Amino acid sequence: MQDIAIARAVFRSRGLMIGLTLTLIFAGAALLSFAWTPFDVTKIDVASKLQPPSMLHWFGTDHFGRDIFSMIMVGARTSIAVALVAVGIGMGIGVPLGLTAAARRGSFLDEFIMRGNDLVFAFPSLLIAILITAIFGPSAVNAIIAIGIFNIPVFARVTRGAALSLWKLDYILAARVAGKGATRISAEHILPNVMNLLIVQGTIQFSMGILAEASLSYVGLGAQPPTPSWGRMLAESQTMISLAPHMAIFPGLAIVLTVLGLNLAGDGLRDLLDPKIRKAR
Amino acid sequence: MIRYTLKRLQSLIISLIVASIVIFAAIEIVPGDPASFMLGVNAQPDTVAALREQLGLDVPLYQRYLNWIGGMLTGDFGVSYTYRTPVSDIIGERLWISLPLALYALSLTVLVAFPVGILAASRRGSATDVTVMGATQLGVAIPNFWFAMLMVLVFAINLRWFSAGGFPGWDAGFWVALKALTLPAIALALPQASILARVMRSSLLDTLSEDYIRTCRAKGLTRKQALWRHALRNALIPVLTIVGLQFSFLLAGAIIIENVFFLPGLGRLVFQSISQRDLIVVESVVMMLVFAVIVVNFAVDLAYAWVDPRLRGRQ
Amino acid sequence: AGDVTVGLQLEPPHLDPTGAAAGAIDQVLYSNVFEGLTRFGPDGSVDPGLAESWEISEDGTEYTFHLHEGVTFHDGTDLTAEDVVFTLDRARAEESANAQKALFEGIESVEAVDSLTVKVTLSEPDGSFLFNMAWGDAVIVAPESIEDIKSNPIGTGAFKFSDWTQGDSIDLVKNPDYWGTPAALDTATFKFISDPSAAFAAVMAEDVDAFYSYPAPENLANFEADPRFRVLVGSTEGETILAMNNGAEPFNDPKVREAVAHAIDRSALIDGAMFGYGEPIGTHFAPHNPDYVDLTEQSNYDPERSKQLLEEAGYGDGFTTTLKLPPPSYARRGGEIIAAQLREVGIETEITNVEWAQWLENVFNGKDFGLTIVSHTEPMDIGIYARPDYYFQYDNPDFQQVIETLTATADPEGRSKLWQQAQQIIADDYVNGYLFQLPLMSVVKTGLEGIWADAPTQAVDLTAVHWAE
Amino acid sequence: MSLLDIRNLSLSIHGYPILRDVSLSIAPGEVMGVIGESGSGKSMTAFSVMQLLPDGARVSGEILLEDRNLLELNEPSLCRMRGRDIGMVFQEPMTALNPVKTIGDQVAETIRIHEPKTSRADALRRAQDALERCELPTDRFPLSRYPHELSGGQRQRVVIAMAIALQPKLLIADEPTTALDVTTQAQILTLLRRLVDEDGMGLMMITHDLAVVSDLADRITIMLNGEVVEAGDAKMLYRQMTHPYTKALFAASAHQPDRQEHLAEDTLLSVRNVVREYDTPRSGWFGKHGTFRAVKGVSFDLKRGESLGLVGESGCGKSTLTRAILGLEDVQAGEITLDDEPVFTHGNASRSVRRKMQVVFQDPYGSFNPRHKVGRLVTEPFHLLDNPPTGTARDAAIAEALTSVGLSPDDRNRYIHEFSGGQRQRIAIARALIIKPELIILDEAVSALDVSIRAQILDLLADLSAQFDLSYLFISHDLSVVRSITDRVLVMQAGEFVEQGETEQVFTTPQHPYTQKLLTAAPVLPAA
Ligand SMILES: Nc1ncnc2c1ncn2[C@@H]1O[C@H](COP(=O)(O)OP(=O)(O)OP(=O)(O)O)[C@@H](O)[C@H]1O
Ligand SMILES: Nc1ncnc2c1ncn2[C@@H]1O[C@H](COP(=O)(O)OP(=O)(O)OP(=O)(O)O)[C@@H](O)[C@H]1O
Ligand SMILES: [Mg+2]
Ligand SMILES: [Mg+2]
Repeated sequence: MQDIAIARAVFRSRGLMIGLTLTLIFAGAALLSFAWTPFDVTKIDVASKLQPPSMLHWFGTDHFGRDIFSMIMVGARTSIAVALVAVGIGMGIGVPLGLTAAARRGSFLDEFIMRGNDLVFAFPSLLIAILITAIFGPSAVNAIIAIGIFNIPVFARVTRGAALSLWKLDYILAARVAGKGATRISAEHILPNVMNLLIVQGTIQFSMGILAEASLSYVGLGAQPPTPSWGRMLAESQTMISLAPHMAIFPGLAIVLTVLGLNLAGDGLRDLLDPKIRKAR
Repeated sequence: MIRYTLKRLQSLIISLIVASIVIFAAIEIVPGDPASFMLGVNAQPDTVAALREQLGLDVPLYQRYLNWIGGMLTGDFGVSYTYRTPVSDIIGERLWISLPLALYALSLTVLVAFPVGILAASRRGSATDVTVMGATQLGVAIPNFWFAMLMVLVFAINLRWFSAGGFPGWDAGFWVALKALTLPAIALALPQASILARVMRSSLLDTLSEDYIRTCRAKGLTRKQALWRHALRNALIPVLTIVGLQFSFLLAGAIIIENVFFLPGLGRLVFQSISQRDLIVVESVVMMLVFAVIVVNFAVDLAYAWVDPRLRGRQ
Repeated sequence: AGDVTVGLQLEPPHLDPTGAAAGAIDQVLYSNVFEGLTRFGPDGSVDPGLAESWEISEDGTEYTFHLHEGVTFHDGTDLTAEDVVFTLDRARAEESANAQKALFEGIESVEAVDSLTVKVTLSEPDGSFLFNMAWGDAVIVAPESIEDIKSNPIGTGAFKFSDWTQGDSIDLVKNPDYWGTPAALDTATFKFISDPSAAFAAVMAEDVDAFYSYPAPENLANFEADPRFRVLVGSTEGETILAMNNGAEPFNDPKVREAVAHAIDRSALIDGAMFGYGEPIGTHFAPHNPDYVDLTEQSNYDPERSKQLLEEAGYGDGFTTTLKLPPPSYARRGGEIIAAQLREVGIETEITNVEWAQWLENVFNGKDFGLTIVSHTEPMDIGIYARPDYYFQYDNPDFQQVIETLTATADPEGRSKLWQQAQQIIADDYVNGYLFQLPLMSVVKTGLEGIWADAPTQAVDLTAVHWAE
Repeated sequence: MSLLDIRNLSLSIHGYPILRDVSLSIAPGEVMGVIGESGSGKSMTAFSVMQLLPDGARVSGEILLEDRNLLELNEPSLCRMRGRDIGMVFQEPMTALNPVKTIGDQVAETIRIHEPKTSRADALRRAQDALERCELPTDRFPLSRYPHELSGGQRQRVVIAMAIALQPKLLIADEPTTALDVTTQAQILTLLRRLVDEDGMGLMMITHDLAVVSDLADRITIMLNGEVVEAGDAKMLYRQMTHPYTKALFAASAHQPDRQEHLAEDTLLSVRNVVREYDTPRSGWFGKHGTFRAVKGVSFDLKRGESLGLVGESGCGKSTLTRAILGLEDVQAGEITLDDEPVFTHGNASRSVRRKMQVVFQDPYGSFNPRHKVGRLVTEPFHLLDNPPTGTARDAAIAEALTSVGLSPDDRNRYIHEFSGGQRQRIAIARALIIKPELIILDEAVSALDVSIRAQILDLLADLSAQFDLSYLFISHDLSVVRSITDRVLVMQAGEFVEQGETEQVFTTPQHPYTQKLLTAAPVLPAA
């Protein structure tokens, strides 16, 4: 019953539909690229460089004659992997921190966690990402760590905020009367009820992770060649923008559409999952 | 109010101290001996020793930290290892580009976002609202460096309205300098304005659904009057937080845009210094940017109190 | 009449050409602001400069220079023989910071004969003394302006220094009191743009009227097709090589090195990385040099042979190595292409993009690399192969012997033979992969005449630059 | 001639009918009480008059204010009418004022909106008059106060001052006292009555509590499901109710559950000199925090089988004491024992004691985790058992608990949002019953319910107490409820007990002035 209602709401919300479709397209392309791409993305064929889009090369070729469509497919893999793991790090560490802070609200630990969060927020994220990759060398792994670190306080804060309002509810009191401890309550009652919010936030952080990965790759600090990545494709296209505009346009569009898709999906999910908004309709 | 300010000030100072310790640790302790790190593995021992002395590495750790902090408090940031000039001079010079750029971009952001957000909120659900919000979704999704590239292609290369990059200096005249910052500021402002417009809209919608708006309407205020006289000021509270975050982002986050437009600003300075392993500069710039963020947050906190009287009274 | 803005990749650290090695200083100031007793012409010839004539003593150790009359420094003071004495004494002094002190080593004494005549005495004859005096490091400076020459350079040239916006540009203005043919331009601005895409945008937007040593070859076709621009392609001294770590497995095996050499398709590389600009080389020597031997056939593209060699060397299944790439696009792009070509014969590479500082630290000093790509821009530098501790660690006593003999040999014919012999040895040993000679590419606006195409020295001489009517 | 005349008003929102053929009229100087259960359309009627309906609302019929049909006015005319001709007061005083503007400005705004030529000073002076009429003297409540510096009752006065500043012909008050304490409620009601008398306004007084309007209203309209079911003169209506719903409403309001008296002498719960303090927030990182004493050394005994009431105004410490008894928080001094066993020892609550106690909370919506099914919700207290029943034993326990509160065993597979407020409260009781406790603490357990549902729950409680030999600690601010269900009562004020004794005795002959004040303030239904 409820599931059908939700499914209906999903279909009714145009933004969510568009968002999910775009996200699925790119996720699908990324998965498909493991098995098949129209061309081998590492194969260099200088003779057919800088070809405009054609029936053979749908998005044209780059300055090494590689097929841009294939590179975008494999690039999706890189972007999604980096952003996904970074979100995973943020959630994996941030959510427990937020739950703990909320469970021991007002305590020294809470204060400590929240001040620590503020502190991380005070550091300019892109700069620190550049610093990390500069000290430890540019690579996808370091990009993940750099992006992941800044996801931690975001999730900690969202979790704590939502958990705090849950802790005020009577059913938490009822669970305490039933003799359940803070950890058990956090796992059994708080976490499932903040999950909606975390999914929404996760989607948004995911899209921001994709942008961050693109930025880092653009300055050469992300995934290293020959692994294709959208940001580096843009960097490489820059001097050829008037020679072969397709080199700049397609990877750029890939980023825009993926981020757009995720954001639309995130917003749509929020509208769908947030009871306050749902009630107001 | 004074009490509130003092309390904020106290946490400002603590944040600064902790931040400085973290930065000091990350840059001076983590990579091992900074001097050998900066000079590379094959450096002559006497060169390393000389640099160690120049960097004041021959004293205990805490002493070094105190020296560093003390120096910064008196405006002495040390001497750059590559440029051999005082770091404060370099930063001062770069700041004259980064700061105006950040302020310019922030002004554009606010000037665009506020009207757009207010328009969308006051016509919630209308075609205008849907269009504007769709456009902001797009704005958020566009990587600013890509947008910058496209703008250079159109406005500098094809139309030749603007120069493609570089900064002639403020000596060249205010308008000339401002013109050189225009494309970068727009590139920076686009995603930020989109974000801010969305925040503005949703914050206004939240306040518009508050009970006191209903009270106002019952008093005989029109929808518009209620929005302008009552909702707007209350809606500003979350908006201010975002504006504060955005300013710090714009100050530090212009790294990539500075690269695209070839602006000799702070971001590029850090980028260069990192690749040249000029740790003294990196350390000082990072500290300065963090300082800026913390001070801006402080200012935002004070602005809260200005907007929201509930905070003034609280002890 | 007119103004010109010239784009350059690198910004000078300061403005004293006699005080640092940085080529960027000479690019901006040589011949424009500062002049020497002699000067280079666009083809590399040595012409009279501040000295309108000179006599050389019979034994070739005494040079008497006659200075032009009425030459003034930009601060209004006259150029006298005393200034020349000061300049040369300062350059060869013990505590001199001159980057090319070797140029002055042969000078025994310098004296002013009268206010416009200077006599230089050498310890022994030196056929290249006039050549040496044409270098940017030998320009004449005045004692009264030496104090802040680094920020306010005062010379005798056709242009006066006017302003430096650090991080952006340097402005020169025409010197109305110039002693020689006055500059055709009223002002000249050097704009520093290191990023290739920014350079492209600046040229296309006509922010600059010329870009000297343009960093992105892919745009040249664009510019050539555009009637607004002209492209000048000249020669440099840069041999671009795929350096191999001869001191470590597996590149200590000549068979492996030979295999690598045959795996590289130079024409695809030049086409892909340099968009067709650049002359293939088969050894470490500039092709425009008369002593150059074309050995490219010896390391022709032959992947089958390459695989066979690997088989023989015991690497039938291939191997994995590192490929470290410094920032210039010839290295970054060339690296990707070479990685793909090596993969064809079974050699896997892990590409690491490094900054120059890291390259110097890890590769050049630390010798921690398998492969790297770099352009050796010093003229006639094949001698580096005689240094076993040099980063690619080639250690061949025969070769070292050849270089030793070369230093001791004076007669041109004998030297020529030895140069050729040296080229052959390193080609036979496949020390490195020899890729191509780096070209000098400049873009100028149509109608702007007089920019040099080749680079006999690091200079953007604007004295003859003018706008066509 | 009537001031307001609503004729055949029908309203639908997004096609969903809300009001059907509502007709009512108010004469000048008359107080019209509009009564009905939650969701019956009272507020929508009021908003229809103000023409402040939500998006998607469609109205038909006529709303005549004097002679003008409000439904035919355009928006600018409506704006001129709102605030000048009709004033309105809302239920929730805490959020009805703009937090960032002073009360003076907010009251003056009513004046300046409608009389734009008035100078600010003039408007403020008139605002001051309005506030003084609403018993907010300027010397104690200067115009420069912000809303957060006032209590709920004071804020409600500001809202009223705003509404009457221009002496409108009609005032609509939508549950203006529901969120307030009984004593404050009484004051606000008196104030409203006085203003009506002074200005000759019409007042439309909306409430769900019959008793509230009993002294105030001249006429009464009773609504059910968007329809008017009965209307008429107040006194007449109380005497001769015609519609069955009205009768049911009256019966439920005055409902007395059937209870047998238990006269055990054995003490179950004993509270001795309990003190509970809270830390007030520190000022800054190093600042000292103060302490706030919420419960100031209270003592009482609860006998086995007894139903003990605890009354007091909001914030007097009732819930705090409850949490201490439940062993959820330690106390700073004193001792709490159940069956002679302390509930809290060495920083830990005793499981064996907790097994004998359960609780039912006020909010039927916030008491359950929305993600769990009823079966899982009601078995949560099994966590206290060392060997909780599993399999069929567990199923049987669930079935028994659900049946005993009047639900079906099959309901265990449903989610909580599928139940009404009253049903949810039954589930909460089932959850309390499932481990067969001896004491159930009911913290405002019926306060959020409509009267008819409340009556059912009270009956259920009386029933269960007899059936399972339960003791209750019944906490409420509603005196009539406490009176109907308890044997003994404790009266609490600011963390202390000011009076305790047999319920009837306390209610008929209160000793302490505070108790007396509470009792006089509490609205009572006239005997039918
Ligand atoms: N904005 C709205 N959109 C749609 N339906 C609404 C809206 N507001 C109220 N309703 C519905 O209108 C009906 C009447 O609501 P109304 O607020 O008038 O009830 P009420 O009698 O005032 O109840 P209460 O005592 O709880 O305030 C309810 O069924 C409610 O769900
Ligand atoms: N966690 C807490 N920290 C600080 N003070 C608190 C806390 N909980 C309650 N108080 C204060 O203790 C006093 C008593 O609160 P309590 O909730 O027990 O009142 P109550 O009688 O239950 O009121 P209500 O009828 O509104 O539920 C109040 O003044 C309240 O502000
Ligand atoms: Mg209502
Ligand atoms: Mg309570």
